[in-house]
Amino acid sequence: MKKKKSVFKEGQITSDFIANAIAKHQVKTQIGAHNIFLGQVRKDVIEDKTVKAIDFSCYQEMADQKLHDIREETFEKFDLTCMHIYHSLGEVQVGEVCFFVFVSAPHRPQVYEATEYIVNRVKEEVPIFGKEIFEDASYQWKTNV
Amino acid sequence: MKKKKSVFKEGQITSDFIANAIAKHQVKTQIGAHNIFLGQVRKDVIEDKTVKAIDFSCYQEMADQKLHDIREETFEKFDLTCMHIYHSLGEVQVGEVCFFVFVSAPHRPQVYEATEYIVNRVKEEVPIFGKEIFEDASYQWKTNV
Amino acid sequence: MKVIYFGKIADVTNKTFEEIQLEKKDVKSLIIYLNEKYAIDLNEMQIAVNQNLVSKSEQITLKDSDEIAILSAFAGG
Amino acid sequence: MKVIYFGKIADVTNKTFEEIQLEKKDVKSLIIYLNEKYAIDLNEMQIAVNQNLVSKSEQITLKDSDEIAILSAFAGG
Repeated sequence: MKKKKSVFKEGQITSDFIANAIAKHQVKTQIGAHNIFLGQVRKDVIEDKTVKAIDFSCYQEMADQKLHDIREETFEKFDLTCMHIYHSLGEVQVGEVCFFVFVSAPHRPQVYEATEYIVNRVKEEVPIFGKEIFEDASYQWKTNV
Repeated sequence: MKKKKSVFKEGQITSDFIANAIAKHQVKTQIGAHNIFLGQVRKDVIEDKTVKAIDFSCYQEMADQKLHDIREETFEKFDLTCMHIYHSLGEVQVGEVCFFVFVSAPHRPQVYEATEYIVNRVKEEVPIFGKEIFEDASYQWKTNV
Repeated sequence: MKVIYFGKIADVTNKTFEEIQLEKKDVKSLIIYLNEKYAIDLNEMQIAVNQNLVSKSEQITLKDSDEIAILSAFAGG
Repeated sequence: MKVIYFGKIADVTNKTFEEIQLEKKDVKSLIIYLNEKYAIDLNEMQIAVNQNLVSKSEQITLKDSDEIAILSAFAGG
């Protein structure tokens, strides 16, 4: 369950991909509760310019290391059966999903907090960069605040 | 968004149904964060008997009323764009999903808590009954503790 | 007075509804009736009047037009 | 000393890596170099040495074998 695997996906995370991840957990019959977080690219308007897409990039070696640490520390902190993290690289259009956190446990009490913990740590600690591309093709660099 | 609609589905909630619900939200470009809770039927062992399925039934008129109240009160309490609740009726096998709560908002801070709030209220207040059917075809009535 | 049964209660009474004649139409008399006829214990049942749970300890009068439901423990989710 | 750039930093420097010669091989000298050459402000950059963020205010010596990365603000999620 704790094996290191690829978090990064080229382009959007499709609803089919998410469905497939859920379906795979039906054989794990000790699970009673799943919690899923999805980050979707918002059509923000920044100083009269409308976001059309975000172009993600990352510092892969450091990202893999940080994601590995987050995974290990989440399993230590919460009683989970599985956890999965996926993040897009490259261009993701407005309305598309770019971030998918999936936590499963026998019982529900800790799943919400575990998901929130993972989401916050990924946002704060994993070196992922995002260029907000506006409809007029200009851009600005996104910052997690 | 707040319209009253059918929560109850005959049999399991499939991953395709979940995927479709997610995909439908791509046009709502003000959304930045989704949180999903899934309840999955656990293969519990109770006094040497193994659960094979849960057979759900409900007191429909009261359930609809309570679900309506929960929906209204959740929208008052949290800044959400959408929320959806689905629950199975009839037999749901071990490993299958019987409960699906889906919350969406512009930003993430409240989505985890909103999901937890809805899940807890549905479990405590909505008159849904479940017969845990064991592999030997005997059964017992499930209670939310 | 029509009473409807759900969950384990319907299982124990072996019916989903029945017409009950009570001398005094109130919650206390209904509880006594169910206990005597079906041996359903007080803490095994919840009583909803017009789709709202009511207290089992208060003296609540029932009308023939009320929708009276006897429910076992909830198990959704 | 090889330095790699990511995000907005790579955009500003217009390169993803470069070979830098510093008289004194430490974090402070590197910050000064980046500020003078590219006008990158201290609070616009994060510095990772061997995949770990380091303090920009402490005096940290750098080795040629270190993997030194200059990162802009994180934007994952």
